[in-house]
Amino acid sequence: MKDLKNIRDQFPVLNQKINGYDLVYFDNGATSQKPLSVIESISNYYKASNANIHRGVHTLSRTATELFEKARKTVADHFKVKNDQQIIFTAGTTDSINLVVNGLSKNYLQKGDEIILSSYEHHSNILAWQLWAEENGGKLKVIPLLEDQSLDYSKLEELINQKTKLIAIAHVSNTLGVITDLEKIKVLAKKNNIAVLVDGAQSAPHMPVDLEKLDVDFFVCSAHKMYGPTGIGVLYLSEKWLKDLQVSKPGGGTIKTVTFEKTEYAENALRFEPGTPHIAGAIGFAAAIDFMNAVGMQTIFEHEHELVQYAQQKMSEIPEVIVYGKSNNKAGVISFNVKNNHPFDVGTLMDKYGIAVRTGHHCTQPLMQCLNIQGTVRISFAIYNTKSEVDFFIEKLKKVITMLN
Amino acid sequence: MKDLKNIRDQFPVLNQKINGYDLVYFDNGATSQKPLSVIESISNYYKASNANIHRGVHTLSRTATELFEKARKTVADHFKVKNDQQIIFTAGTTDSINLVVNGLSKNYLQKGDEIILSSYEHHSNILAWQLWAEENGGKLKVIPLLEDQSLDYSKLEELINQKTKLIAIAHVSNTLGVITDLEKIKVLAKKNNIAVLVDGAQSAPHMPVDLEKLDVDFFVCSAHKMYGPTGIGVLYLSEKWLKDLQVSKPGGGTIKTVTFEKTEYAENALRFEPGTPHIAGAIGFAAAIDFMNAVGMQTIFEHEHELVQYAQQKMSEIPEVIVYGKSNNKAGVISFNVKNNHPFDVGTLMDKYGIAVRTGHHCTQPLMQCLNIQGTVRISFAIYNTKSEVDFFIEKLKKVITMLN
Amino acid sequence: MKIEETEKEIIEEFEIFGDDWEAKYEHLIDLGRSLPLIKEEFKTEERIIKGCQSRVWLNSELRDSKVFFTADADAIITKGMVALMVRVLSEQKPEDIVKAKLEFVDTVGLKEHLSPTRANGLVSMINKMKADALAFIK
Amino acid sequence: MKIEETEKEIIEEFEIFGDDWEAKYEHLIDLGRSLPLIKEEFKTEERIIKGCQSRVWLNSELRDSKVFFTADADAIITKGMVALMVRVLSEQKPEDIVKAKLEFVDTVGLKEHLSPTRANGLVSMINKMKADALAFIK
Ligand SMILES: Cc1ncc(COP(=O)(O)O)c(C=O)c1O
Ligand SMILES: Cc1ncc(COP(=O)(O)O)c(C=O)c1O
Repeated sequence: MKDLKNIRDQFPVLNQKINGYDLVYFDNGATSQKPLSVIESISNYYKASNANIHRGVHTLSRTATELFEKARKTVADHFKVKNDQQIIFTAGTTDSINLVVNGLSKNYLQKGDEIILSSYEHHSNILAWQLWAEENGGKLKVIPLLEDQSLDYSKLEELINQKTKLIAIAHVSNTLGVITDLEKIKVLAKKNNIAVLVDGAQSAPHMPVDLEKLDVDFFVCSAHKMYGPTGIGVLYLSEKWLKDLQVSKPGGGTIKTVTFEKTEYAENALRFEPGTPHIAGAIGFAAAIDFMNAVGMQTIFEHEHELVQYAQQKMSEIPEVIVYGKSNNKAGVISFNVKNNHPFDVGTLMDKYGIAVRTGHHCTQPLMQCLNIQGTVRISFAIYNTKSEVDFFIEKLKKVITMLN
Repeated sequence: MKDLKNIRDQFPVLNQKINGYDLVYFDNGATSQKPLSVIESISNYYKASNANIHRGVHTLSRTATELFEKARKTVADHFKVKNDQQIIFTAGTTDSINLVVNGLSKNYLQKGDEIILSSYEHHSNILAWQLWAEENGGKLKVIPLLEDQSLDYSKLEELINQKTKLIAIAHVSNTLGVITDLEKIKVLAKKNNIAVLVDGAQSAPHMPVDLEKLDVDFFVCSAHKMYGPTGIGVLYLSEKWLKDLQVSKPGGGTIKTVTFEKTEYAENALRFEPGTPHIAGAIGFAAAIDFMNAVGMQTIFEHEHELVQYAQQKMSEIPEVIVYGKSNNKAGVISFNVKNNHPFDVGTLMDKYGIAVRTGHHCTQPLMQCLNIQGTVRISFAIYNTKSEVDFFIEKLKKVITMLN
Repeated sequence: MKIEETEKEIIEEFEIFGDDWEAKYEHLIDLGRSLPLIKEEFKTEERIIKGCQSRVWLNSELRDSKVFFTADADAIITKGMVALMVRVLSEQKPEDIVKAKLEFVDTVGLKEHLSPTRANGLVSMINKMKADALAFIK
Repeated sequence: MKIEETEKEIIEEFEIFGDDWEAKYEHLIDLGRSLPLIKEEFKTEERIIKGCQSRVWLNSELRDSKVFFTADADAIITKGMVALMVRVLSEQKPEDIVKAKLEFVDTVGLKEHLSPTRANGLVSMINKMKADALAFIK
């Protein structure tokens, strides 16, 4: 990665000391840092073209609308989606999933229906389904883990029956980094006419995602994990669901006509975007996508993969370290524990060396229950991370282990 | 307003030409412009302290969490709310209302129950109630208008019966500018044990709002109309509802413990803020509130009120102009039409003179039906607008009328 | 007259106003006023093309292998634009209508009205004109 | 020993480490190890104080008008902090516990552990200690 210096220079936040040490930001799975181009696209919007969009006859409003709709197009192009109306802007992954659950529960999901999840789902891809199930007599089923903490796809077929209506699954596990084999899932889903929702919160930032090829019903992700701003995310709907998904969150802008008696909803993306959208967020998100594409998604994937391989190799030389997610098919995330030590202690001391790691259950408590642990320490990479950061991390990890034992 | 020059200088967007004319931004009801302090608070956050909040053990995460929670405190203090947990950050007014409707429909609202709205509600305060009513056999009732387009409060008592569960009402009409007499509403609501939701989207930006004194069940507003960023808003819950409102939108962060079988939700604000919040938005919103308080809400109200009085006086001298919302009790909004002319034509030509006005139904189609018109031209003020802008507007309005007739 | 010829005529007509947008808009408004009215019986819900703000009605008929458009709009500026479109596209062969690029709009400086984010229903109207023409071919 | 006296003692104990945070944390970890264990029977669900990440158990008893705290935590750094709190507050009069400002935490440079955004349950533990003490007064 010859341009890494150039890339790092685009991230002002990286250039700081924590407790006297250079910041090593290894918490990208939680949220990524933002390049200047993203930060400035937001400032520039507010400084030059801010206005409310749609319906406006004045120039600023027209400019803002064009920028917003161009952002939608940028997202659509990035994910290889032909009809940009299939891209709905939401507040983030969690918001997107709730929109799907609430929409589906209006007519698609019936009492007694079943939903299949994986053992490593994020709470955001469990809770809304669970709430639906509790209130409507539905049922959740779970694809179990193998020894290497990848999914036991051989068990999937048994989980499916007449009542299975949907499989909701993470593209990449945020805790383990393991990449889900969506092809295996899709074959069974197609055969049994089951809808598929892919939680791409951890795939979209780390690898190329082609939604035309992926060909699932729903795909969701968050801009803030993709070098973009907070408060904005995507809900991709297949052509079918763009027509069939029911409006569950109405508001100004989602309509054609309203009377106190009856409302006729708009067509296309609009009816799923109630109220004033996060205009600056969409614009910043488009800038983030431009940044990622300038680097190249494949480059990002390979760079992070290399860091993962490198770090895992080094970690395997430390006897006290247990790595979770042994599968080799991983995106830029490593979860581990130090034997007989609490992840909180490891994280607290790493922070003292300026290394930002995440500790705890990573919003995957059911996975923690499967693994029978309280939590893990997680490091997760982005394009701006370097091998020398990994070296520093390994050196300090050893030091921390000595301190704690 | 001696400091107006100083205030205007804080808004870079105002310093531009549209079609060769100085921009006159009179579309503040749709969204306000942002001062530099807000824009910079967002940039600075991304440049120095960006991280995901809550649960993080590393320094950046702690800083970000503190900034986010300080923003909550800033909002709480601004609205005189003692317990800052009563302030929930949402994506905006529309999002807040949906959260209330969905939460209430889980246990508070029953089949056959009735909700009372006003004739001038914004679609965002109609549609979610309507959807609930349609799906659950509920009923909406509407407080009618008087001749002067204020509400006919004398009719309210007749609308109330045993089944009335909630009154959802705009604090200020976004189309007419008319200020609702909440005291009249509250007296009847208290007497009949009816919950009250106040849509403050158009009051919070324009006048002092003391939620302790206001003492209603729910209050909602959007930052983007209050000199703040897009994508963030507030749901205020009374102490009672902070405990009683059901979670309808779960996700990462809203929980205490999760298993695949059962979830225990967190206490306080957290359980209503699923997923990664709009951290930069909350921080920018706090900066916007600091800006408003530095000017003073009463000063803002008086300044805008003066502009309204001044503009209405001048408009009353133009025979072709019809102003809606004749009541004197108005915040910074004027809706009007030019006799025999379509608002779209007026707006299009005003834009040619660099004057940004809004035209159309303003997301209040039912009100348009009451008034039996297609739409209006709306001008709405903020603290940075000036009398000389009003003069220019009046001059060009006359010109436009000549052109069109 | 061919489509391009009418376009040229319109361009010349607007050229005399130079940069004077007020004069240009006054002319556009005059054109709106002079638009031959659509028959009242055609101003039905089905014939309406909904923009968010101004409504446009369009009727298309095929006579002697040519398409005859009549139209109306409730906003006068929109109506002026509609008048221009009708003038250019009416009484033309369906094939030519489908192919028409309508670049004169840009040349005379009214492009903003054809922005897809425009709330006036004009883009939808042009799409409808072309769709109707196409339907007559098939 | 009075609360302030113990606080002073701890401050002196940490002073020798100066700016050497590593040494300071090693000491804190040692303190954690030396915390007299809470009886296993007290490590119940009710006695747990949930931080998001590390769990703290606390037991409070009144004997001879003094409050006796025993406690435990699953993370060792948290446990070190817990040990400090127990050392300062245990065997003190309820009134004094309620009043204690615990400023030594700041002085020795461990303030960050008492940030309300901290995921370690310490703030909740201190609140619980004071609440228990208050309950004994009433
Ligand atoms: C009275 C009123 N309610 C609700 C809304 C919706 O606010 P938002 O679009 O920010 O969700 C608006 C803004 O247009 C409004 O003026
Ligand atoms: C796999 C996965 N799903 C969902 C989420 C939730 O995303 P957000 O917090 O942006 O809504 C996350 C992020 O933490 C995640 O990693």
